[in-house]
Amino acid sequence: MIALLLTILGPLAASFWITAIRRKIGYAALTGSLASLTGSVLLFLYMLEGQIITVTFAGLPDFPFRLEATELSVVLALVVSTVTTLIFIYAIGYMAEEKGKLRFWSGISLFLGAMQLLVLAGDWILFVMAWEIIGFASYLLIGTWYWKKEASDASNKAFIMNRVADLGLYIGVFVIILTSGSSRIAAEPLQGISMAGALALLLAVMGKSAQVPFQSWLSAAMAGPTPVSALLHSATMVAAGIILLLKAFPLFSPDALIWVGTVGGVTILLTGATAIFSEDIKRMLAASTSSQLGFMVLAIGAGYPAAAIAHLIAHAFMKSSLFLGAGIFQHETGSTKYGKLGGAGKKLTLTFSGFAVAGLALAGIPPLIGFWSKDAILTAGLRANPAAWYFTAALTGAFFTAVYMGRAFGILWKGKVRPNKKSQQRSLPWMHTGLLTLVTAVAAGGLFLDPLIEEAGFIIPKETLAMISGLVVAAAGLVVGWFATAPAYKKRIWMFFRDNYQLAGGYNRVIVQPMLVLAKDFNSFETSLLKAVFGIGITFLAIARWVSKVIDRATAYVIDWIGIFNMNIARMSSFTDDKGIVEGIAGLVDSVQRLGHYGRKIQSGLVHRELAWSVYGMVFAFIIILLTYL
Amino acid sequence: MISIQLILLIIFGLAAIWFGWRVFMTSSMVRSALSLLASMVAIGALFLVMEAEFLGVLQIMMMGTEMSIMAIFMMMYMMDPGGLGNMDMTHQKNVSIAAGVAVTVLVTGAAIFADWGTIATQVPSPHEQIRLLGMEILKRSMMIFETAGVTILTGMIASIAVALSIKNNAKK
Amino acid sequence: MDFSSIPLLTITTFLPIVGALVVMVLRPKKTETAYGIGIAITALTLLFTILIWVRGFGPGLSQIEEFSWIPSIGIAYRLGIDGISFPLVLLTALLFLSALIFSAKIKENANIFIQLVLMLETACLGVFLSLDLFLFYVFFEITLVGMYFVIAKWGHEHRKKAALTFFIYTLVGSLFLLLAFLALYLFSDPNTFDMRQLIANPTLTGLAATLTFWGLFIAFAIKTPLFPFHTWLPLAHTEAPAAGSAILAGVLLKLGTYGFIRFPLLMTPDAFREFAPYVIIIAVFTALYGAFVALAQTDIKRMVAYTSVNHMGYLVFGVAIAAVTTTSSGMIALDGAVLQMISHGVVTGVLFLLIGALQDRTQTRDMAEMNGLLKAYPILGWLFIVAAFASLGLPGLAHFPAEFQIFLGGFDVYPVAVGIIIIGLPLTAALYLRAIQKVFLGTLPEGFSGVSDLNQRELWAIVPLIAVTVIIGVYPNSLLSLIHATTNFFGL
Amino acid sequence: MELLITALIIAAVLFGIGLYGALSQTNLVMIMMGIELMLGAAMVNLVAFWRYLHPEAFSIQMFVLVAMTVMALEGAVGFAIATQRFRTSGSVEMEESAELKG
Amino acid sequence: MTPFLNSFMISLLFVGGVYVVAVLERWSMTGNVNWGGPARSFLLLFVQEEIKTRKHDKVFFETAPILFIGVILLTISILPFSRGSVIVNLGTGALFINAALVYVMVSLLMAGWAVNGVYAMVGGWRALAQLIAYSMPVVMALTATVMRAESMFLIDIVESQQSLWNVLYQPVGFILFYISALAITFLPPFDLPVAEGELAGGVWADLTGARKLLFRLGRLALVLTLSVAVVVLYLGGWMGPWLPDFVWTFLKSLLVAASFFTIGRFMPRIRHDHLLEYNWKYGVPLALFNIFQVGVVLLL
Repeated sequence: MIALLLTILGPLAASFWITAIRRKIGYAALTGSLASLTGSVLLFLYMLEGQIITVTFAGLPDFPFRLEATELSVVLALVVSTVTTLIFIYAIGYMAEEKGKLRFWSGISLFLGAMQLLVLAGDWILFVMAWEIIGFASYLLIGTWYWKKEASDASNKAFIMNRVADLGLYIGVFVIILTSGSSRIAAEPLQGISMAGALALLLAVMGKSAQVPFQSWLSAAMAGPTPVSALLHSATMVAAGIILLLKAFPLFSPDALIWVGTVGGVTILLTGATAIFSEDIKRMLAASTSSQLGFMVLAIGAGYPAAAIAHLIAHAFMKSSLFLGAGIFQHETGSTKYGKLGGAGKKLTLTFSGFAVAGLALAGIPPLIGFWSKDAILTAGLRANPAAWYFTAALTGAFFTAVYMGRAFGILWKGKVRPNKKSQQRSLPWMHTGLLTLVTAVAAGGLFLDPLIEEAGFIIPKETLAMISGLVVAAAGLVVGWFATAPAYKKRIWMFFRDNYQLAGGYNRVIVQPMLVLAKDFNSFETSLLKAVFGIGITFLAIARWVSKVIDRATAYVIDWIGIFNMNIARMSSFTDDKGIVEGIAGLVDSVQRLGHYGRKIQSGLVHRELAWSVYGMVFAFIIILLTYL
Repeated sequence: MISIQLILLIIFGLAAIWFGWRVFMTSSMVRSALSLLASMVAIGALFLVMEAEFLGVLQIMMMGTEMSIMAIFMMMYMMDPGGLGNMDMTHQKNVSIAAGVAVTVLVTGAAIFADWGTIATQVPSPHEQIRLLGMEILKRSMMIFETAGVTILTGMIASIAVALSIKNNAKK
Repeated sequence: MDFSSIPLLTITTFLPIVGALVVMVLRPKKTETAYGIGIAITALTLLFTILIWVRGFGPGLSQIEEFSWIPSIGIAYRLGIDGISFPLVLLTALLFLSALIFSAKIKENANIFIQLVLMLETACLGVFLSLDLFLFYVFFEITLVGMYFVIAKWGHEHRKKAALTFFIYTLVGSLFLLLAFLALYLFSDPNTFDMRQLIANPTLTGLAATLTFWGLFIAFAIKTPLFPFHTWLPLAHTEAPAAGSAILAGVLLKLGTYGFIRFPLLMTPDAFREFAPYVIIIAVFTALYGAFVALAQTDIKRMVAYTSVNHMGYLVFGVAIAAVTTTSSGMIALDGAVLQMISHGVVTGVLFLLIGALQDRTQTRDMAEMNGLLKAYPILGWLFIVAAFASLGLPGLAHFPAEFQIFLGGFDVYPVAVGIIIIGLPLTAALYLRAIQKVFLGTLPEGFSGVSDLNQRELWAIVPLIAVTVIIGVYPNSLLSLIHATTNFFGL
Repeated sequence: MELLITALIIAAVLFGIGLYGALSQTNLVMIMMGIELMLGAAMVNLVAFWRYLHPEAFSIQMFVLVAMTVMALEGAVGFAIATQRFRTSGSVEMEESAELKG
Repeated sequence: MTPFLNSFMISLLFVGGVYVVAVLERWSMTGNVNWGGPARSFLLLFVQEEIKTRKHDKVFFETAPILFIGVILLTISILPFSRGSVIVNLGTGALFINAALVYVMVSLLMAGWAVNGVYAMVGGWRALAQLIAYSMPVVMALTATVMRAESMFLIDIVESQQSLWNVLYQPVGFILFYISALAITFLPPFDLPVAEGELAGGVWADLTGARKLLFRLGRLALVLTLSVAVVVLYLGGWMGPWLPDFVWTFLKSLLVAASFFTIGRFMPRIRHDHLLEYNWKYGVPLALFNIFQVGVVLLL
């Protein structure tokens, strides 16, 4: 219980400390993540003893919130906290001379906390909350440098795209809750969910983990600081989608899984191509993230969540280390464009080696961790049905991966060294610590992968055919990539590939503009509505004018009556036309004056007269009363 | 049957009416004031006859003061020398008489022709009355009576405010 | 005397007006003292509401305080409270406190302003607490008057126009309300103004019920407001002073929605069930319409005003769902709706206060003229961002549990309607992000002479509300337990 | 019965006289006298009703008290006004006071 | 005792009392006790020729003295000398005292106005001024005593002082009532209406013969009445050891009367406007305080 809360609340507390106290922010965040790490480790130990910790507390009336440390979630939590902690260590160095530390650290701690919440959530509502908070945190993080146009744009884009996709999540969760009657995330549910619900969930996944056609926000999100990208791409943001799939996997019906697989496969291919042709190392990595996530989705679609988990973990380490390396390059050269990065690897050998190890792993070279996970996915594809589609997609994807990694190596290594600004010695140690630790994890992780997955309660599928084919395509791809380092592909078609198939602009044209136009129309309708209301007022005013002519020829009482009527109308219409109220008042005043003129005839200020009047009234009333009695 | 009460009623009633009439028949202010006092005392006596002892005594007491004050004000404002001065201070006589007569007739008619249910014969003893009246005032009708009190206070303040001389204010 | 016999409700209701009288009598020379009095009074009121909470109340209408008023036609002074009205009372007390603290900068006839606000508070509390049609109506009207003067006197450039529009619209509304009330009275058997009896056995049937329902509907739709009747809202919200719009959006709109729950849902349930589909259509349209129109605004305050139209759409949707079905999903939706009232009150209140602070600093509400203010006013900016995300329904903040329940309950009954109305979520997200990007993000214009950031007073006014937002977001059960008990009780 | 009616008739006549006075007198103080008479008549009515119809209802007596209050009050305010008029216009003749004329 | 005998001996007591009071008055003026004096002056006035002023108001001229003496006799008739010996035991006795005594002043007013003379009229108005001055404190003081006795029967009021006389129980009330009584009897220092020195006898200036006699007699009776009232209300009525009840009342009353006269001798005249001022500015609040205090003590 303590461990559970520690895992989640540690980072949140750190985030709160940072926003409120604002001192020692980096270290506060680090302690937060360490707390989370220790918590997850504790959970892991508990799990080894075989006890599942559950915390339930009051949420919505019929749906209590619950945190549940199932095997899967514990393993994921462990991975998340490890990777994040390392990234934090790196980030202390990275952010040393960047602006906006406060936002960065608070946001990133919040992010970690939310991620852990998502991983450990035991019921769907809590899951949705964590999911959305992650989105918010990513919005903050991408917008760390909010004064840059592209940063704010990117953050908006990320959030809104996710938001749109989240509708799917909402709908799906509604379906789940209403079909199962409870909001609990059950390991083995009673009955699955309808096709619609499944597709809705799939939509959410596509949004979150940047599957086609939602991948464009991911590359845009590069506007944020590198650690952020590392975090988003490795274990947290995008992984959330996969985690959703994993948690919802038991609910899916086979024909729904086909859709999942399709989405995965398409993503692998398209974004892989994007990665190959991109001219910017970070964009390349972003695209590759999409495609790697495609692998996972494919695996799940193929019905082998184990493979997906394996690849998730592996990818977390690999991709984060890649990003960190890229970050160091960026720091040293001041850019992420291939054009400027040429030969940076020669200068920064240490960084490059780390980068290379991670890259090779991603390409799937044994005995690195990536080899095993990719192999698992290939196996899944092989065993899936229709195997042809799945396997080919996976294989091609693996080839693409190798190609763009190879190309990256080529460019980084072969390009001529150009002198550039001095390197910040102060911050490098931190960065290297983070990077190298991750790289070691990448290197050695292969050994721990199997037991970890088994702890999570799954078995990694293995097949020699898959292994061999995977190895072959990887090697081939690397070779191709190494030599295909021609700086830029200027042909339109390649550009088309590179820029996410114009989908970025496409969104602008397909969705955003129509929405805005619609809004404009609604607004004009609104104004016309107001105008209409005013128009009614004006017509009433006209009537009022006409009536006020009649007044002159009417008797005092009629005058009075119409005057009041007139006045009301004038009131009603006065907010359109102040003249109207003026005239209305004028009419009223006129009539009232006439009435008063009659009134003052009886109004002699003499007391006895007044008394006499009152007496007449009294007598009259008295007679009336008498009559009523008779 | 002619009860002693009836006789007393008639006697005091006639007295009240007579003095009331005198009020407007004398040309002397003090006389009219004091005859009003007499009339009021007669009314108080009527109360006593009708066995509302407390009210009767109270009426007599209060009216004594009030009417004397009225007399002094008459003197102040009308400069009435002892009984001489023979001016007519009335107007719209006919209307007034008509109104008076009409109202009298109407009310009398109502009094005579209305059907008053059973007539109560017994009333509580004076002492008991006072106690019950106190209960009434302090229990059920407290609100109303307090209202009356507040009204008095307001009246005092208001009359002082009205009567204050502007000149004095200006001076101060 | 023991705790239970103190007429807490009456005290709570009339404390503010007493404060107003105090101010009126003392008419302090220094505005500080005046605001001191006002704030102290409102704080005391809040304290009393919390005492009510501490004293606890059953699911049904409890803590009744009743004495005969006009016995001849059965009008009586009846106050009572239940899980639906109590959160609103709490909201009212809190929001008025904040609004008064915030508006402590208004110097011109501060005394009258304070008196008006306090009077308004009494009226609002009275509306939420009164259990008698007549009393309800009286308080309902008083709110109208108070708000009219607040807008007309302390508003912005077109205040007269706005105030008059507001006045006329709501006046028409209350006309319908009166008719409907008379119908309720005449058709009840025995004739009574006692809402408890009217709720206990709704006797209206047939045409009478239909007409009554529509009368109530129009009255509350104008107040809420729903689509065709909403045109007063942007004007009023935009022109009112910051505190005024906070109160207007936070509390006065709730009069309508509260009415929806209290009268049509509980007193003419059959008619409501019959016509619920139409209501749902209107609600869905209102929600989307509000979102779209807000998306097109350039005036930030106006934009927020339209978002409250959107939220009200969700809210009425939830109520209508509750009217349609008697299954548990209806109850879920109703819980959501009631919670939505609270969260919308708090969040929109904060937003309006923040915009007021912003306007005091930049002298404009046009988003085009503001840029990169986050650098100039970090605190204001971040508070605004938090509030905006709360308003667009970010989990962990106030709106999420409410809207989630509404949609969840609705999805069971009208999945298509939910599918449509839910589009409002990304729309609001988009418009808020646009606003934030335009106003706060980006680079500060050159030579920007920044006034100081939020000062102590404004923080005191705003931060508590933000805290409440977060509390409701992370621990909704705090209020939902009350609400749910009541909805259970009424078997909705 | 005859007792009650006698009392009522006395009251009626008194009232009529008071009314006549109030209407016919030109002098503020005299008018007040008329009003006092009318009030007195009203009180007589009240007491008569108490005595002969509802001896148990002491709210009637209470109302007589209130009526006395009103009389005293009327006296006070009336005299105040008279004083003021005397100060301003040197007389309390109502014929001369027509400032209220519309 | 039969009622008749009862009333007879009470009136006897009164006549005797009045006579003694007359002697006291003389003594207070001349300083030497002369038992025959009153009788002589009585006869003198009785045979004196009657002078009527010009254009006097007949009605008032005749009625004023009668009213004067009449109300005093009325007051006497309700004052108890002992538990048994009271002529009319009125349910509203305490109030009635005041009610009747108001008319003393009214009669003075009438008399003053009736004789068509300046001094007399001024005296009358002064009398009225005094009335306005003291009426409030008197009623309030009475109220306090009634509060203690929870009854308006004078007998009950006396009974209520069994434990402690009102003079000690509510000293403030006693002082107020005492002073007011002095003013009611328009004895010096409150004798403005009939001030010999400055107003040549004031109201009585133009009265002669029987009317003067009636007034003088009435004034003497008034003194005695008020002394009895003071005794009954504040000095424990007939309570006292050894002697029979009425004797105690009698003696106490005579002592009070003597105190009236003596005080009058040693104090300067108080102008009526001063009297008004004091009574309204200090008397009324004191009376209120008195009521309050009595109420508190009662509730304790």
